[in-house]
Amino acid sequence: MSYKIHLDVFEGPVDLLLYFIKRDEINIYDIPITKITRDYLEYLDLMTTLNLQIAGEFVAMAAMLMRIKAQMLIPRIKEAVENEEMEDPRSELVQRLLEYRYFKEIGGELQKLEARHAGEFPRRPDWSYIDHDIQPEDALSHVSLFDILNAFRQVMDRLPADSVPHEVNVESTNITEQIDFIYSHLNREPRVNFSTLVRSIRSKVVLIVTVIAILELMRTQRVRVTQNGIFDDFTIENLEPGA
Amino acid sequence: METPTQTGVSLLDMQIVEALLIASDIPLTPDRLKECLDEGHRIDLAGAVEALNARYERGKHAFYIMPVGKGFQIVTVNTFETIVRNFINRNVRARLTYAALETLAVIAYKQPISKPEIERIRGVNCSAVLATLLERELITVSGRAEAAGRPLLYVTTDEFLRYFGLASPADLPRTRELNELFRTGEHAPQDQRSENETPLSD
Amino acid sequence: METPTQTGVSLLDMQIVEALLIASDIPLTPDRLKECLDEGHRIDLAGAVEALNARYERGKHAFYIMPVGKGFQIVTVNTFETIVRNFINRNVRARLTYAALETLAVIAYKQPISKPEIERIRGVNCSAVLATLLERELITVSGRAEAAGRPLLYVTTDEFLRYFGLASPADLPRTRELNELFRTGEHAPQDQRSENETPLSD
Repeated sequence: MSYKIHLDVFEGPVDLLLYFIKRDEINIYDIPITKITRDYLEYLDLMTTLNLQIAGEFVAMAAMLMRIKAQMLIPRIKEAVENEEMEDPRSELVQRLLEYRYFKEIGGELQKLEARHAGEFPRRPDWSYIDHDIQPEDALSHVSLFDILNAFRQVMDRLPADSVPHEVNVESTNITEQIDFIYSHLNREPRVNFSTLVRSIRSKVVLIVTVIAILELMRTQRVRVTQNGIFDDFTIENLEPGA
Repeated sequence: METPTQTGVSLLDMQIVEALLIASDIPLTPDRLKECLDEGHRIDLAGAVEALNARYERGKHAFYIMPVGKGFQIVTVNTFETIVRNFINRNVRARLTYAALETLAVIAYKQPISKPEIERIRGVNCSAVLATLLERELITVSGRAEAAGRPLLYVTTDEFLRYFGLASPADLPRTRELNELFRTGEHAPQDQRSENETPLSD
Repeated sequence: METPTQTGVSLLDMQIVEALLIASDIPLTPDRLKECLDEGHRIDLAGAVEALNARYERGKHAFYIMPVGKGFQIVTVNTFETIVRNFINRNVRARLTYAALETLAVIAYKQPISKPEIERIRGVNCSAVLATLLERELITVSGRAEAAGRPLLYVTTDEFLRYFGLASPADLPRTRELNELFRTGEHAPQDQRSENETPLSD
């Protein structure tokens, strides 16, 4: 029954193993691998019974435990380990457990520090009494790489769905134009990467129309689109070279 | 605050006013003070300020509470104006503004890029910001565009790389990386559980 | 500052330090202080801070000077957390989740560290947690790893030190020596939980 209480409090598989180790007062350097594997799998079963989704990392850990268990069962390996001729199959796991436990403890210490200091607020001066033209709300006290990327993202997000009025004529396009645009690339080389194709496109509308144009070319089998991985760039291949 | 106050304002009330004045960069007005206090708790703001100022003066502190409009704020005494001004010029005035950061970001990711193109992307005039960035040597002119009017093209400098601790412009984070990072984060920063339950994709 | 200082720091020097601390929203470091002083004028910053803090405490002030990294910053005492939070509209800023604290611990000790490495240690996906920590400015991107895929590297910030009241990364709670723990291929000592409890430096 105690499992149920703890069902959703584990940060991950390593955390779960540490729970068993603490509960059963197991010596972390001499883990009874058969027992802990059984407990672990029972826990996964329980999660399944309760229709809880088992994350991939829990499954990966189960595989690791079973592999270690199998190795421990081979008598020759067992003997070699005892004679210190061979590394204990459990050592990688022990290392992970120790490392994780270490950071878990520090996390707990940080929580205590947070409780002590999160209620302390730093001085926030208004410099206008010294100089009227300093606007603290605009000035960035520390700028990191992350800030620069975030700024870029915000500018790009702000890029109008339709550009400002006087640019509409330049920006607005239609599928035919974008098909021509795609062919302007395909006439130079038989294949073009999507990322290369759209590199110069700065407007969301044009981008969307370009994608529609590619779909149209695919539908009419004038191009073939291939992709290596799910999140990879894709390649557009001209099926009618010279057309 | 060694001795009890003589203005009838309690030590606690004086501390509350002092804490708010220290932590805020906008003036503390009676209305704003009232909003922070528990129902029924009233503080005589002007009285508290008077008592605090008396102590600051007696203690020869380097700051006092100055009335601003209907409110109050903590400022340094003018004996130290020169040194404070010097500090602000070096450490505050030299800061990048958000406008500068945004312009820098556009140049970093789209370089080489012309002013008309930067302004098209940002949607605002960028002359002053470009001047600041040039002056701080975070950007430089690399040549001229082929486009009409042959506008100057801007690129980031070695100083830019040094400032952000980059080995090369290729080390700039990709938008994809940020999107990936924020794909789940954006919707759940306050939520205790959802923060760590996403399974590993690999 | 009713009585003369006992730390050997003059009243004027204490006042200068106090003025700069009041006028600054970033930690006052020895370098930043030195830049503002006249040629030949030296101030023992740590000594001045100690003397000032003694006075603030004796006077029951609502603030004190906290060491942050290599410098010092004025912060309000936590007695007034709720009221200050109300005033500066940061009442939505929740405490960090356990996942966030644990991730911060990993980054603090292993910095600069990439996301895959953090996930290897924690055993779970960390995208959402990293987004939260970035957004709260407790960590930042410092560059890229040389490893395959050149992942972004994360480090803790000054805000991290301030948030947890740490004077420097060296003051992080240390349950046992990292090197000893992660030394591989040697016979590990028996489980030594009791050795972990080295008290916090403060």
